[in-house]
Amino acid sequence: MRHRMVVVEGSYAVAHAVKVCKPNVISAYPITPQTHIVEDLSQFAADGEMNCEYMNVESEFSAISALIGASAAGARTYTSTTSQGLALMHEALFNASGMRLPIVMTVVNRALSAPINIWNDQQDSISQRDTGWIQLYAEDVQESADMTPQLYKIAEDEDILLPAMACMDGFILSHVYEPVILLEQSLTDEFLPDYSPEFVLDPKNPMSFGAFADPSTYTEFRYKQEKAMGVALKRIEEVAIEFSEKYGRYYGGLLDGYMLEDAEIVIMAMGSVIGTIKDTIDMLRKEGERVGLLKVRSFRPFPADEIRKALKNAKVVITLDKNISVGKNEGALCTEVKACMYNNRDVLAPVIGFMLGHGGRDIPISTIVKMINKAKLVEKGIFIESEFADLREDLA
Amino acid sequence: MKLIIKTVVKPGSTRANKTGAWRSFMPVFDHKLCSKCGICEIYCPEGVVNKLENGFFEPDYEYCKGCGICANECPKKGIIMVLEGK
Amino acid sequence: MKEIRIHGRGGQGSVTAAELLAVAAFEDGKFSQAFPAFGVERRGAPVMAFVRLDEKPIRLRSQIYEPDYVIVQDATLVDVVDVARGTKPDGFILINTEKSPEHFKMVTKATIKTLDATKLAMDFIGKPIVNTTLIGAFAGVSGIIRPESIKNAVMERFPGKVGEKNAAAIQAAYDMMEAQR
Amino acid sequence: MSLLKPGHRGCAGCCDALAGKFVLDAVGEDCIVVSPTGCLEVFTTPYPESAWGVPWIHSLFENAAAVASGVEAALKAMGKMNNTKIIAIGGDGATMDIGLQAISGAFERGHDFTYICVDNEAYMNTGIQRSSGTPMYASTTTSPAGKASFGNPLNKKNMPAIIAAHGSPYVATASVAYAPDMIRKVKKAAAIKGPTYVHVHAPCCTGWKFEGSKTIEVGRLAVETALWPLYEMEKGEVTGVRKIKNRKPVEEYLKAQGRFKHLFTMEGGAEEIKKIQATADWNVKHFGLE
Repeated sequence: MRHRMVVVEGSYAVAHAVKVCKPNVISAYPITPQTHIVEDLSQFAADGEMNCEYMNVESEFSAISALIGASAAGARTYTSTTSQGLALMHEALFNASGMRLPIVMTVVNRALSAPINIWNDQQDSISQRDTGWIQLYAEDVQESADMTPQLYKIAEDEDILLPAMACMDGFILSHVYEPVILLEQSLTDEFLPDYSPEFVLDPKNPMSFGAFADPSTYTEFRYKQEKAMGVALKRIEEVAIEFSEKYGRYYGGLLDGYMLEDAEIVIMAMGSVIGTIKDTIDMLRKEGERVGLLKVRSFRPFPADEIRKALKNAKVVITLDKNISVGKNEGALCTEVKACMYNNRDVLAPVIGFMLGHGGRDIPISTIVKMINKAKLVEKGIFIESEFADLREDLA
Repeated sequence: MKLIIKTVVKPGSTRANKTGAWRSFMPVFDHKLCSKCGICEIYCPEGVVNKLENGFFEPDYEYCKGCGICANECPKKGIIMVLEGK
Repeated sequence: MKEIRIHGRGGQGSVTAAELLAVAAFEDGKFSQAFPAFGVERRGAPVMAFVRLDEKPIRLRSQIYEPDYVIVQDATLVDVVDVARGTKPDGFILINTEKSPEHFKMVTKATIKTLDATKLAMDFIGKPIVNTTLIGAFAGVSGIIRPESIKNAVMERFPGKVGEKNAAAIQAAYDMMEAQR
Repeated sequence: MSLLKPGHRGCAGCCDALAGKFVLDAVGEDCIVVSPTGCLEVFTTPYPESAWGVPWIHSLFENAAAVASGVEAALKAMGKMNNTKIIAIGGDGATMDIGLQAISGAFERGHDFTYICVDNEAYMNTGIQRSSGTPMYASTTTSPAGKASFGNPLNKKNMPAIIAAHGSPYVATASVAYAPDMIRKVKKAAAIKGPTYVHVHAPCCTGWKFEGSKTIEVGRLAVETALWPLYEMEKGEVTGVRKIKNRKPVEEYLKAQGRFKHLFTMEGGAEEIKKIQATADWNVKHFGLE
């Protein structure tokens, strides 16, 4: 494996993965820290390495809108954005999903303004939770790149047809140089079938897209979207396995466990912090602590059943959120993990939510150890509902 | 059964909706006055004033909403609007 | 795992130096990770970049607080940035300066090493761009990366004459610092 | 038979339906139509029905030009462009207000498509609110005439000039009341390579408050009074105008519509009408209409 690796920037690895998926139309607007992806893609296009239309549009809103048109015309489409750009797309995200257009987008996760802050957290994609997009979160550069063909395969499945976001942490993954295997064109050609939708904008078969639905028909659109998410739930797992058989790499499907079997304290998290948590667990395991990790790879669809199964033996669950629902004093993962446990008796472990890493605040091992120690207080009957794990007391 | 809802709809399928029921006045075409200029056909917002084989025009009353543009625009005043049911 | 912190000014190529170290170390058989201290600094402002090297794949994603090694691209930074901060006692701080190590009074147990990389760069490359020369020197002081790997990484990044000149500077810097090891 | 099929839910006497029909008459079957949100979109496509006999897509209110540019890019990328015409048809609000940025971007990028603004001079779909297409002194639900107001205090935005400033190869104004002229212009616009624009004046019986049978008559008056000049621009230069014989005073146009009624009943209305007449006079001079 090592001999096939090269040290490249995360953004380059993703751009390269996009290239081998052969999108017909790419439309994007530059925004830090996503810029390198679109710069690399522009360069590929300029060098004649991609047979695609690369559109320099005047805003993220037009970027996604152009792809709605292109996807309806039957094209495989790609864009990437972050933060404010994703927020600007918000309205069109619902539209792309409602029209069942399998657009794939890399979201380079970054905080939202105000105050303006260009660094990583996951508030941007979490805030698009209900738009009907599939959302997977990557833990490293390789996974960020590998998600691209996986998501095309899932999104374009004729029983799914939903747009999808590959979420990678801004800077931490987009700007890191590390050894990766650049996706091989030949393997990708074998792995990813052509996109050939049943209906496209075609004068020879002139269908109408985006009709107006009144109360007598609207509900079923939502119902079928939800059903498609259910299909995606299975497909994400299957495609991850198909990918591992073809490329030899696996990061979990919906979830992935690390030292989970006998873990009493289970940490749940998404994105690049997974690696740091693994190192923390290795360290604590040496000290005899029974700590494990449950990585959430798929946030939409949300794998509630699988989470309950995975947490069966947990005594305490810790969730890490690089986001907050202001007014709930919780991050989204915390809320959803708690919610999926309520109506059954499979898991009785308390869930402690920690919010951290906002606006790029670093998450060192010491912060994770601090959270684990707090979780242990549950045994003594001290229970924390949810809190910021890395507040600066001098500013708070 | 396919889970995917048909988000697309078939061309021209509004024809299922017979808008003739909207009409309170109906245009009556007097062929004796007609010069076959075709203005009634051009300016029908429903696109349902049709040219007959003999070159005269008649609206499709299944869809005609009775807006009266044809009557207003007819240069020969050969179309009159008559209250429905009369 | 070995951790390196590079101090420079915006525009001096600190991130490139980190990237090249990561590429070279990987060629040497190590796993590597290089990343900038993400900021909005513009040309001239003090900046940092980080490198991790290990025998096994690197999963840790936090910033580097206790580096084994520090590289300082510009001695004037010493007055404005605590370049020694957190450096491990058995590590070193490599500073680009014509001055000797004794000149630098820092609160650190780490060894201070100096090298006039600017002069070397001027001699070999013809420009005061010191990042490649300094990573050659770093290889010489640390002994953890082969100079050939550094040169290969640089020549791949800057093909042709430019790469060759840089490689010559790297070798010279390596030799000078290896002699002091 | 028209490619815009009957059974749609447009008002009796609808100008938008006429405009849509004329556009399809002009471009024929080999086209793809993009509609932003608006009357035309809503009344032609109540799920699961569509009045469109050609491929058609609606996405959102403000993005039709971007969607159309994406359709064009996709056809190009997939080698399917052939001779297919990409047509966006938007109302005045979708064009001149909320969709302006996307239009600017698409025209700047130079996509091969035609944008048609069907201008009925207010947000009719939502209940006759003022847009930047609303002419001065028209009473709308958000610029109502009242004791202290003659209605909309602002002049209509000069959208054709904005498009022309983008270097568009062809910009024209048209009116649903002049069908052959409009069809000719749309046909010409669609045939010219690059982003082209036709701005169509479309009297709305509901919003302007006149009988549905008068749609064409009112549209004609706008042209005959020189309040809606018909002209063509190529690469920014006016290359053709429709001359007016026996120009009518603007009162004739204003009187035909309820939205200007207050100008004839309120004290000082006559003075304000002079300002509207001045606009018409300026048009005559500027475009050489006589």
